[in-house]
Amino acid sequence: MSGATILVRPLTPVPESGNYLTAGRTIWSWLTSTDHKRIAILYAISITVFFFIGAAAIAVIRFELLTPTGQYISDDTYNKLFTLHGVVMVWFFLIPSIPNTFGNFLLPLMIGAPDVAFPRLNLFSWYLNIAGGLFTLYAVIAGGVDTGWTFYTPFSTMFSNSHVLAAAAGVFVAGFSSIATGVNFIATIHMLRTEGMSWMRLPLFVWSLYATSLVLILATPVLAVTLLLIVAERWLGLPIFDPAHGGDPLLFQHLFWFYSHPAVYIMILPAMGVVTEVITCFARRRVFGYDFMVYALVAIAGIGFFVWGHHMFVSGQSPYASLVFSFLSFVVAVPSAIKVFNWTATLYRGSISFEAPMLYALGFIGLFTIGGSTGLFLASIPVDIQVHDTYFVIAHFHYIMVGGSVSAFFAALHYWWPKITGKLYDEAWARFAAILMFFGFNFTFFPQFVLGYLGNPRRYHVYPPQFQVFHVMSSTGASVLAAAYLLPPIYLIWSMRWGRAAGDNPWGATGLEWRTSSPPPLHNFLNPPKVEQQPYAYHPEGRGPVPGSRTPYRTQDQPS
Amino acid sequence: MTGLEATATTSARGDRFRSIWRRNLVVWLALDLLVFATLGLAYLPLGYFNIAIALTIAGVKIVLVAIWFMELRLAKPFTQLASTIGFVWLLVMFSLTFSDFMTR
Amino acid sequence: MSEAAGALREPWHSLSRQREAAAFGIWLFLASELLFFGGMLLCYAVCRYSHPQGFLEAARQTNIVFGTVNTLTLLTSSFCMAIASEAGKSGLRRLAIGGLAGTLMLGFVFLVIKGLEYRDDISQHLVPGAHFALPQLGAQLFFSLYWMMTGVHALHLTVGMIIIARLVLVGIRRELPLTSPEIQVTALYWHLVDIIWIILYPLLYLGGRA
Amino acid sequence: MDALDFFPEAASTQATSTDFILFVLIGFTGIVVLSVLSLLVIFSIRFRRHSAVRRDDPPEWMKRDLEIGWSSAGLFLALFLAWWTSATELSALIAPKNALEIHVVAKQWMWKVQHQNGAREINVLHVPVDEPVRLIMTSQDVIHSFFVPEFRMKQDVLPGRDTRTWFQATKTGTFHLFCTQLCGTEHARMTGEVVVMSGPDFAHWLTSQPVSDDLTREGEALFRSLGCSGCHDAASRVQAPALAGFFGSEVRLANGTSVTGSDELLRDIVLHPREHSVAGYPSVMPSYAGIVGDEELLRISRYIHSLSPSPEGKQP
Repeated sequence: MSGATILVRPLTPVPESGNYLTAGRTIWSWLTSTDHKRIAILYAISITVFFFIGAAAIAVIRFELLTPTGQYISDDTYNKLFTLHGVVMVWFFLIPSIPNTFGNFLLPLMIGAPDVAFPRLNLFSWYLNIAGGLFTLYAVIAGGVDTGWTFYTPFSTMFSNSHVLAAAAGVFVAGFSSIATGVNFIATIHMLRTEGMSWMRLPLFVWSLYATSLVLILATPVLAVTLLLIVAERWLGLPIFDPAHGGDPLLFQHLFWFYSHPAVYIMILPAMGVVTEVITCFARRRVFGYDFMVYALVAIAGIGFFVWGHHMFVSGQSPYASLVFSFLSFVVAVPSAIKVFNWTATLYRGSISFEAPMLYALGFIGLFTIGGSTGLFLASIPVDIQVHDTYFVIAHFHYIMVGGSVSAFFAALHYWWPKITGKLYDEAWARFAAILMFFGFNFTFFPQFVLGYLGNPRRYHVYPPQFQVFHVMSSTGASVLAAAYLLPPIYLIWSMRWGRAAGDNPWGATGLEWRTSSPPPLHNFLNPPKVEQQPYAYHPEGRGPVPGSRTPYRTQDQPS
Repeated sequence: MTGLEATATTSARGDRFRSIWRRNLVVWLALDLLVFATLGLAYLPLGYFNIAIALTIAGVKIVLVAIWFMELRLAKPFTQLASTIGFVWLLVMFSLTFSDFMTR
Repeated sequence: MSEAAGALREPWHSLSRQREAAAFGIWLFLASELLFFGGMLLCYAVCRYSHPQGFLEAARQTNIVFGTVNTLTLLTSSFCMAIASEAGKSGLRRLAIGGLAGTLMLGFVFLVIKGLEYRDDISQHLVPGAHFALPQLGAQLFFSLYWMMTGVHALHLTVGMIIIARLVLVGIRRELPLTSPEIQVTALYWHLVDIIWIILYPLLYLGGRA
Repeated sequence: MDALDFFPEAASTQATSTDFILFVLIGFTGIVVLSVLSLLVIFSIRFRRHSAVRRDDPPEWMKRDLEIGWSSAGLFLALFLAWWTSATELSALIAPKNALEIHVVAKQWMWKVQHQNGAREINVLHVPVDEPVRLIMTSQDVIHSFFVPEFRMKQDVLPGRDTRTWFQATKTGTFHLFCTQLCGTEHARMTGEVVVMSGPDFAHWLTSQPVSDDLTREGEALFRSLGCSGCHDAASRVQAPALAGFFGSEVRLANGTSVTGSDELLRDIVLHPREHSVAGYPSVMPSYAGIVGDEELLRISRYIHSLSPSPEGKQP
């Protein structure tokens, strides 16, 4: 961390009344706060708890998979553990991870607003999320759920003897938390942009939240109603998908994937936004092709709704429908590719430094590129037939969700940590954790591509012995990854007490969030800022960045 | 955009009163008429046209409610856009799902 | 103007902006709600496509009198709501509160009729299960969806009624500024509940009558 | 321990073509991934913070051209791959006419296989090499999935419905059979093997099985014992559709639709006769739902097949 001088003064010198962290010190003041920054912290705490619950489940699973005979835990326990891992990680960690923590914290700051459009709804959505989480945890404590996170009928409605209802209720409730967040974000972006913040001056993280929110409000209700129908069929005995009464289990799959494929974009779009912010800041260059980046985000969110059928190529779906979905799935790869190319091109003629957020962001690009390309294999019907429901799929979506979203989550955490807490963490440890995470991740998941094409089905704890070597590699990598995940909580919490003061703009970034104090005061800005610039004016147009300089050419509120 | 709220004189209030009643009453009568129309048409043996007609009338009713009762005619363009997006996405869901069921 | 100040909330600086945002937000929520019901509508469409005979046979069993009367009731309640919403914006307090009360009452009438209809349905063994009345394949699917769709609709209606009851109460006590966007937002929600019923009516009641 | 396998054996015609697509995809995506990764590394090193290199802006037209260039290149590549893999898939969609038909019934947690001559096996499937085999599969409870990695073949098996797939083995040997759709407690143990034998070996194996009864004969017995023959027999006086030539024929239903005679239709008619009553006949047939199970239906289907005037396909 070079102590570069900040030439520009923040708009709002820290008032003596303190910042959002000191605005109230009781737990009650946190639990009833409608301040978006405090709600972001509430989310950060709850998703961290859920993350470690999900991680504990997978730790047992990876240990069990060291041997091919399934000797340590029972069949049912295994099924319940991977269901727990899936449900918790998808709905209580990944979906709320970046949008509800960093989105909540930064969206009003980045557009120069005092808060989100509906602050009370924002707090309510956190309580809904927690209520959903508690239902789910109840399902776990009461004995677990063994349907997989996909809740396929008729297994979930008529054959499973586990606590499907509680888990479904939990996800149902959490779904409304998602919808509330989506509504709030879109309304905020539409209505609360500060003067001069036109649509094409929005930071790309804000655009990514906009695209994400669209998916949240249009996809999540379908999941909710699908789970409601599952509850109706299982609990009230109302046949809907039951083939004995003429129902069709594939109808359930259509409804489920209508949500769950776009849900992947809920996880990855905000990650793309984060990475854009970080890359441009540490390369000291304007984002390459800003407008294309915007179109690509919106295109991914839109086309992402048309491709769900590629989860159903072997399900008994009409082969003609499969062809349509296969075609659309190839098409959705294009905007993602555009983003990757633009990130890479942003580095060109930059002045790149490699602080921890940048390492995570670069790792993201690499892992997302691999994850995205392997998506093409799944879009192609003949190859998908082989790898569907095998470890190939597991590897693919972990490259997107863990290699992509979680890397970006850590990038965001390190990038905005000084803003959120006002403190600097230890850079050496942070870099070490980033590198460890990258290698641990690849050791864990790359072997699973091979394992998948060899034909090892997912959700198997008993497997043919010739697959063992890959499982051992994967489990070894997973322990490295686990160690890497345990590091940041330690040095970050350490920094809160002993870290150096960060200053308002430690990275020399251009966004409005860096123009207020760290941590920000209660209503973000004492005077609403006026935007004069494109985002990312790290260097004058035509001329490149000044080598070695940490000072942005113009922040967003500085006139040209 | 201005936060000005109308403070009306008594006679202006009476005008408002009457215009609110008159406008909404017309819409309400039209809706009732459509209910009776769709009810009557349901008893004519028209085969597949029965459901088509019924849904078309339902569509007209929805448009009436949305434009007049829900005041979409006065809303900002992006609110009008938001009101249609649900229907557009419903169309996506239906057409792609039926691409499976109709070609099995 | 003091009323307007009472209706203004964080983080807004002007009431008209706040109203716009509230209307926009609720429209987004309504789009979401539409897709929520859309999931069930898709089930209905697919099942009806697979079992056209069973569906028409089943639709014939629903009570068209109750269904039609309820449709008219709900449309009238929407009419009252529209009046209340416009009156609120124009500062016509008595008309606004009257409209809200009318809406509330008609909502209640709807639920009572719905309850009578449910009692009829149950006595005619139209609840899917072992004692279901109709042998046709698909008829049970129809009635599963009938119960779910009308049930969820009634639940939405009840939520709307609770909100309206609160508005009436604070309105009478003059605790609620008439200019508050809450009335418009509630109205939009109520109209959506009406729109859902407009879709359900031909699907559940008008099939198989010819 | 065997040598470490990095790639599954290719033991069917499908396997070869799937592998070819896989290699092409690896080629294309490999080029993209490697160029992105190497550019990341090259740029990171060359444009690191303190290096002395040119940093002025590339001209605007170049940015625009690049952006449009790689967007359209990406789109064309995606369209080409979509077309090409779909074409491959389409050409392999329909099983050859002379395919050997084998019935598979899945249940928690086993695979039951029945050959045409009535030979049954559990969790094992014997097939001849170099001969197309068509699987007609159904499930008695939840969704299962029939997966043979060495054949690059997978198909979900659904309750209340037949799904079918086909393959042509190209190597003799024993291969894995996995259930890949989570089906409950012993999902991971719902495995078996596919034994591919040479033609003569298979014929020998098949005849040496303790065959309880021929599928067709069993079907005929059911046809009589269930009372179907009372109306549907050619000699019967009751007005009911004759069943000879049912499969593949156009059947006009009373509700005005026209459907093709198939196993699915047979199932629908037997279980829910009222909805599928045939045009021109009184709707008097009782439902056999709950009386006739999947395995009985298979046999009845075989019997009705045998009534066809010109028996095609393989009849042992």
